[in-house]
Amino acid sequence: MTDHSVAQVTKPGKFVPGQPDMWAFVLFETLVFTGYFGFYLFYRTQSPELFLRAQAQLDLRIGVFNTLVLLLSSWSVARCVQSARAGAYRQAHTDAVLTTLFGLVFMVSKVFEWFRQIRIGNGFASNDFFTYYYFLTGIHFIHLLIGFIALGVIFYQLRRPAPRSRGSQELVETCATYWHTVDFLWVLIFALLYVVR
Amino acid sequence: MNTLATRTASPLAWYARQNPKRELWLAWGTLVVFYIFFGVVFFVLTRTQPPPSPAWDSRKVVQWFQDNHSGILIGFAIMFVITGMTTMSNALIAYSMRRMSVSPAFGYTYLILYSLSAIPGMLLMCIALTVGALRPDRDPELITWTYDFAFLSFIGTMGVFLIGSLVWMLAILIDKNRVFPKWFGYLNLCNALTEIVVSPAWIFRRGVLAWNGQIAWWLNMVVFAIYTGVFIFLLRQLIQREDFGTGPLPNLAPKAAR
Amino acid sequence: MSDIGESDAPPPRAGLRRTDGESLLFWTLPAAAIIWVSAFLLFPGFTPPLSPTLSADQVAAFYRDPHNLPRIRYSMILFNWFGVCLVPILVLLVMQIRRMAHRTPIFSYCMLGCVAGGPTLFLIANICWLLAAFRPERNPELTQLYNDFAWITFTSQVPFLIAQCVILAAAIYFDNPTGLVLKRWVAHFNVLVAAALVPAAFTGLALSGPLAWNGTLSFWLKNIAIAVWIVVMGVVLGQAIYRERDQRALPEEQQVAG
Amino acid sequence: MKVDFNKRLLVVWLVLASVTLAYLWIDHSNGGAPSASAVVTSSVIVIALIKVRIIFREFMEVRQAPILLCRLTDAWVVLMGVSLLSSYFVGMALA
Repeated sequence: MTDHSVAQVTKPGKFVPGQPDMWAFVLFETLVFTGYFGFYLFYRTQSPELFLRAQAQLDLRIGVFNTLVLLLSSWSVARCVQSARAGAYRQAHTDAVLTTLFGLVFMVSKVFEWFRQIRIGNGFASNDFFTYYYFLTGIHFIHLLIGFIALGVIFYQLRRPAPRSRGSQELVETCATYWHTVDFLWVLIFALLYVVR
Repeated sequence: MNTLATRTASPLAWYARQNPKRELWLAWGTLVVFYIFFGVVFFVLTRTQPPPSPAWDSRKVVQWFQDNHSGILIGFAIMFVITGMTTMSNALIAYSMRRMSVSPAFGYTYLILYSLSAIPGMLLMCIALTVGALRPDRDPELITWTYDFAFLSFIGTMGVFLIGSLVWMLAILIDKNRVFPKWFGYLNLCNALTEIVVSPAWIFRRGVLAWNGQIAWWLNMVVFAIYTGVFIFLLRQLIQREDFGTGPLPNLAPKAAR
Repeated sequence: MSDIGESDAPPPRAGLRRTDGESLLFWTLPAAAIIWVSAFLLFPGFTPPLSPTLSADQVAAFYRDPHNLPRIRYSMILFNWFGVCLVPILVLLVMQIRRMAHRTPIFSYCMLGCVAGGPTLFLIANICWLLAAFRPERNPELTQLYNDFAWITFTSQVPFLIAQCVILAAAIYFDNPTGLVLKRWVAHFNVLVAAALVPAAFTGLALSGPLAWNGTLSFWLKNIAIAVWIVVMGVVLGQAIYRERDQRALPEEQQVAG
Repeated sequence: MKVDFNKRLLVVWLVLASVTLAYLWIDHSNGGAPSASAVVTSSVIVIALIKVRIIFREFMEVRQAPILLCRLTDAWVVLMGVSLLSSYFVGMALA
């Protein structure tokens, strides 16, 4: 499968970014999350009052801030990929640093939000809404932590000595694809936890 | 030296007659047979999968034990006979890692992790439910105790499978011998993540995250079933492609031309 | 373990394996066997085996009996110390499997997978017996529960014992018949022992009769089979180890002479 | 060359950010005590999926990918939409 993509890259214009294998992961993991979301929406409709009341305790502004930060990180990692492809490795490195910083900001603000909720008295088992809240944000958080490992791979590849192989660029794209997945899953989680009524 | 000589001189004819892959095929066949037995025992015979509810009171639990009395006792007795088959599947998977271009440490780690896994992952449950079903006249409180012990030890034991999947994933992703496609490495990650999702079963007695919940059990079971089906298929391909060399595994003959 | 397990080694892996100390490990077996027999005879629950039909109060009375209590504790502490003594012996068997003419290390991996399983399961039973004896004044129902756990685990947990017999037999059947490391009859014998262990897995089905945990099949046949296996395999293993040592000594002498 | 690709990505980010801010507006226009609303829910889900599709096409470069991947990701967006909306409305019907 891996050399498949290399074969296609030679044709100008059309190519799969990164390993096609990573796309299999993205699509599969998206299906799993769709399952989580489906159960959440279904059970939300079974006790709408409880969910609305609990949801009112979330601060939409923090959610929006988190989303913007993660979108920024996605933007910078997309720049990183394009810079690396164009051979501008210094630029790519800067973008990867930016991505890491945005990721860290997201992480810190997420932890801050959890602490805030726990202080108010909303724990994992407090009520159904907060169970979903901690579950979805938590499992996303784990994906984010794995994302930092992916960013580490990007740094490692960008630091390699000058004539970089096609495989190196492919790995950068693969890891970027993973990072974007973390981003778009958050976009969905944010919409479903904070804004849905 | 004497025996060494006899062992290397005459056996050429003997080797030629043997299928060189017969040990691998034996392991693969055992793996398939084990999962068939596993499915029949857990889903049909004992009715422990899908699991009954953790929200039941002790009266209902006792009733459940009564309804499934002989199924539990016969089904798990079968498991006690055949659980050793898992060693074959673990050995085959460890072997797949030895065929890769990675350190033997990966294969051995997997082997030890999964040798451990049978006890908390399955046998404790089988023992506890057998004890629970053994004396229907036992105090219902104690029967409920064995019930909780059984299902939580079975469903809530995650670490060995989590780390095992991650070790396999890492080996696949850094392997240069193309033993498995990379997407299967990532599928290992999906499976590992579902092991994390199971953990709230220790906290909730009802809802989607309870041990019989739609997320903690059903969704994860679907992922696990896909994962298992895929690795059984890929192990089969591995054996077909095996050339007993140390370099990259050759592709299957008809698909090799691209 | 590193290089002798390489799958790419030429089939008859007659080897440069280091064997120093194997005979030392081997001679721990008779010592362990003596301790096991004495612990077995010391435990009042084995002579004769405790009946599963006893009521909770009778079971509690067994543990409360001032004659029994110290014997239960000391025998089980002995088992707790020395129950794992079979591990080095099984690993020596793994070493013998490694010498066989196999293409892959599958069988030795399987055997390694079995090594820890049997002792761990026995330790679970051991702990339950010791727990029951720790506070004999406990509610009789609870003492009975511990007792049930101990006996069911002790009696029905044969999966890895069966597996190790079957794997050893298969490994011998797959060996090169012109230069067998272990004789063919050893394989037949192991199959027989494995078959003798199977009924014990079904002990949960009956509280009396041959299948009950004090019955002819589940207790006597199973434990005699294990004892015979240990004795016979001890002799076979000892012979194999000393034969290998002699073979190894021979070329060295030739080298010195040359 | 650098400017060329960065500008497009920046525009994409601005679009995504403004759509995100639109949520604040939806939230405000709903006003007062929060109440269950199928209209808000479905529009929020649809907007989120549009954002996901933009991320797919622009950030993840599906735009330049072979047609198969384009179709697959689009199919996935539709699939997510159908599953989420149907679990919501089936839940409403059963409640």
